Amino acid sequence: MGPVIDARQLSHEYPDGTTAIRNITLTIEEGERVAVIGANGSGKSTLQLALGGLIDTSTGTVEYFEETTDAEDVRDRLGVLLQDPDDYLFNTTVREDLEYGPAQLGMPRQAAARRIERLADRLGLSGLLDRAPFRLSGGEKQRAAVASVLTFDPDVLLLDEPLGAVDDRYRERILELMTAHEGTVVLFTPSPDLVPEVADRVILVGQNGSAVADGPVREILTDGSLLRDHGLRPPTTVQLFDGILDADEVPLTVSEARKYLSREMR
Amino acid sequence: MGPVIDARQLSHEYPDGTTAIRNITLTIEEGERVAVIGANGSGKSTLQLALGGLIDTSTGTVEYFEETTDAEDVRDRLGVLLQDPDDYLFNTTVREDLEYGPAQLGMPRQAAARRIERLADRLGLSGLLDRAPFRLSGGEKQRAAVASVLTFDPDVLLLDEPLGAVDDRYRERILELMTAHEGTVVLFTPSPDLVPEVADRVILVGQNGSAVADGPVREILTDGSLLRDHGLRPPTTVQLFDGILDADEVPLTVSEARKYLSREMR
Amino acid sequence: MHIPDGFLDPLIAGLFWVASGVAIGIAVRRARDKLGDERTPLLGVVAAGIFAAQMLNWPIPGGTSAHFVGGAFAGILLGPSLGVLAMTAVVTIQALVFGDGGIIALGGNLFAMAVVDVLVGYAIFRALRGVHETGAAFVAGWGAITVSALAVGLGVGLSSAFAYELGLTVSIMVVGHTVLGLIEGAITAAVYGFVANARPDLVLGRFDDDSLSPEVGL
Amino acid sequence: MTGVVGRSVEAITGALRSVFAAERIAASDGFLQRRDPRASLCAVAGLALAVMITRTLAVTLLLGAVTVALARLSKVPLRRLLARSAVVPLTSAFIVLPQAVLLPGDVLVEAFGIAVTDAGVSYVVLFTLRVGTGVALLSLIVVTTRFSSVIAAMKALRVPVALVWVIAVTYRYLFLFFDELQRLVLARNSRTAGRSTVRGGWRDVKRIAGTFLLRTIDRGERVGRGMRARGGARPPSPYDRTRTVDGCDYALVAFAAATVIGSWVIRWGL
Repeated sequence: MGPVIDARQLSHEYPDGTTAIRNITLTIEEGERVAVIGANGSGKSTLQLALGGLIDTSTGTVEYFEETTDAEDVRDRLGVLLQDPDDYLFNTTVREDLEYGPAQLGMPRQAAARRIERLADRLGLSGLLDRAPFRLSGGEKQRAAVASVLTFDPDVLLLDEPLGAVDDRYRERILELMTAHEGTVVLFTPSPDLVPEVADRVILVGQNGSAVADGPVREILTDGSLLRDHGLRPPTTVQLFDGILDADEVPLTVSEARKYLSREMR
Repeated sequence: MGPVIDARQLSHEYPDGTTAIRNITLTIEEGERVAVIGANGSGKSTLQLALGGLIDTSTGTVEYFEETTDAEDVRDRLGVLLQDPDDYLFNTTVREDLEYGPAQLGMPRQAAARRIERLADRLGLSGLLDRAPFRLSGGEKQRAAVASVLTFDPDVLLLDEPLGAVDDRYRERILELMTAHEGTVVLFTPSPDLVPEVADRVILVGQNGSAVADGPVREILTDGSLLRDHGLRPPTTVQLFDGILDADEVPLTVSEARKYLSREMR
Repeated sequence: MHIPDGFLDPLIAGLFWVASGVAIGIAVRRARDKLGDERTPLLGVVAAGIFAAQMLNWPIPGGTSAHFVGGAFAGILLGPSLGVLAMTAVVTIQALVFGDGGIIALGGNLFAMAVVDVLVGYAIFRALRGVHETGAAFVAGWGAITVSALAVGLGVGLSSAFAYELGLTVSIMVVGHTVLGLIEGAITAAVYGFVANARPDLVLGRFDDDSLSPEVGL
Repeated sequence: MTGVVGRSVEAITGALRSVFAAERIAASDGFLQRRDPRASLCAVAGLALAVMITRTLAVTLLLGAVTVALARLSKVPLRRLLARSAVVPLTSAFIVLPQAVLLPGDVLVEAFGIAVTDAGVSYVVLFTLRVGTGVALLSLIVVTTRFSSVIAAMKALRVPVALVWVIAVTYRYLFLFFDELQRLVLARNSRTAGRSTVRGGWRDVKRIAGTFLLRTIDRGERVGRGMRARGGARPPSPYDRTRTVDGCDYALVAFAAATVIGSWVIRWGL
């Protein structure tokens, strides 16, 4: 159970010369559930691209699976989902988009077909497979994009806001897929509300592009002033109970809060 | 105080044959604060375009201010903000974008300059006026787009998700501008959390594109099963207190809920 | 493909300016008739799309890459007058923002890439689309780039600043682009095929003759 | 990374870098930056015309020196100017190099039956310098003048409004589209290991280009609505922006006019 991603001193500048990420060093162990949170424009997305090996950072290296620093060698083990689902759907049908990764990464055809069928079924895409992707609604596109990354069964998922436009029913399904995923999950999101449902560990990227905090979910999400200093609002339940309950008792999710309330209120 | 918008039997089909909105009839009175909520893909955005006179609907008419059915006659009285700020900022500098509406709609130069200065100041854009819009961050773009609609001082605001990428500080400012607006405000949003802070009345657009409910905020937002049936989640505070408190006691906003909790918990 | 300053004589450069000025002037007037003052700016959005698409690397055998020029495609998608305007914006920005070509030579570059490439591409496509649509797009992309290379070859060859003889410059430009143009033709056909397949309503002259279908929203 | 197709990302990043670097110079306080953009456009075009006219090495060198002086006054790092304007003249030199042998003249060196002539060498040198100066002048405009000012200058110089608008909107959306295209390619790169054939790569770019162009057309429709919502259905009527042209502006334009005339007189006489 070694590190699957070992990033050292990553820094990156945008083409206009401003710094996107600044000297970030972090290690993600196999099987971990990590959430990277940060306000809009904090460099969170650049960090995702860097960890996914999709940009050459100005400085620093990322080692994957303790074996290589070249993401190309391990593309089939990294599932990177950028924020805009439209970017993942460029083929003529949804089916081709779902097949694209497996075909490119050399997955046997039969295995790919089975996986695609199962995922399409889970994500309510079965009836849409022969449609042109640009005809889908926002939520459908989002589900198709999530599926297009899961089809080749990567070990590590690096997902930017996979729930954006998804409606409630499929929200639960995608959360389940993330929870059931046997490898490592790294979620990038600007909204801390989702985090406790998925992650155990939180990395907070500040607005100057450095990693300002890294620790257990409760420790970071109950620290309202830390979050506000970096342009984020605490989860709604924390906003509610902050100062009313102790930090170690504050419920982090709606269901925890409900449990607490129904116990206390009667 | 007559109706500012009187829409009768609006239906619209996209060229590919899908129905976006279906037989929607609604009246918005002067000075009302209305939220139109609906899941992604519900036709909420099409309804906004139809009410704003930006598409020719397949059937139905919209009468404005009891005087005309041609939105072009009353452009200077309608402030329509679409969802993506990049669609609003098409000039070479932010200043030109803010001037665009007033100039096109014949507002005197001096009056426009004063309004622009005030709005830019409120929304933290003063230092950005000579910048190229594509160099702004997501939050800055959103604020500039909001400003570009307010500069010509329309009577009716039709705003689609004006708070998207805006950070906390300016979130409050924009909410204030909406509350302080002397005319009518119609907010289109997929997230009911924001609604109680702005609106008194809620119109719920269902996934088949028809208006399935129209009533006071509390009545609709506390009806969890109605919302879920149409792909929406109730506001977080409603999720928390639903079944624990009576519908008429459930707090709708975080600050209400905090008040309630701090009273009850000690 | 951009001619830098120094290759053309002032007289030739001036003639290119006059020719492209006239063509662009006509295009402006016709675009106004077609779109009205208010919708013309939107053409810029499509022009920006074509410009950005030029950044894509198309792989060619041997491990190198080729780029899309897009003049013929602009003519096919938008028609002659809007196509000329779109490519005028592209070539002007390439010169004044990216420093491609030259200031005095801008007239020549506009003439080759925003006028000849667009108009010839459009004319070939119109003439041949009855035979085979994608084939017509291919010939249009190939023929248009070759003819605009001919224009460049003529201009440079007639200039005393450039010491080679007219015959040599013209034959080198034309022969070279007859070969290179095959790639432009293939790209034009590929992109046309994709767009026409996905949005048949968009493409010029498929439904109503000669004018943009209302769905383009321009 | 990820083959030829994947490297499109680097092409875009490179283009953006050079634009933003130019923008930083344009934001600094220098001689050309302070000029009215009409004046600097006309003056630099005049200097380029003077270069075009001349066939004399001394005049070319003089104009080159003027270009360097303008660059110094405008705080343009010479190294950057050279880097931006070196490739084209070198390529041009390569193209005209055979003229060193082809042009008749006094033989300077002879080897293997090929004679390099003095007329040939001086032609190659002069041609390269003229192209180099021309390119440097264009670069000077690019790095000292914001494009929004160029647009304003075009309006003031009575370029048809419709055309200026198209150019302005193209410029505005270009950068948005660079981002979108880059993300499309990155999303593709994340699902491919770079083993694709020319044919597979071609298929990918075709689909990326096609999808991308469809997206840009959608964007056009949306921008159209954004305009219409704020009175865009009426003819464009922007507020005027008056600029003052100062003495330096006139002096610069007069100087450029003088170089054109001087260059003309030296070549053809009065």
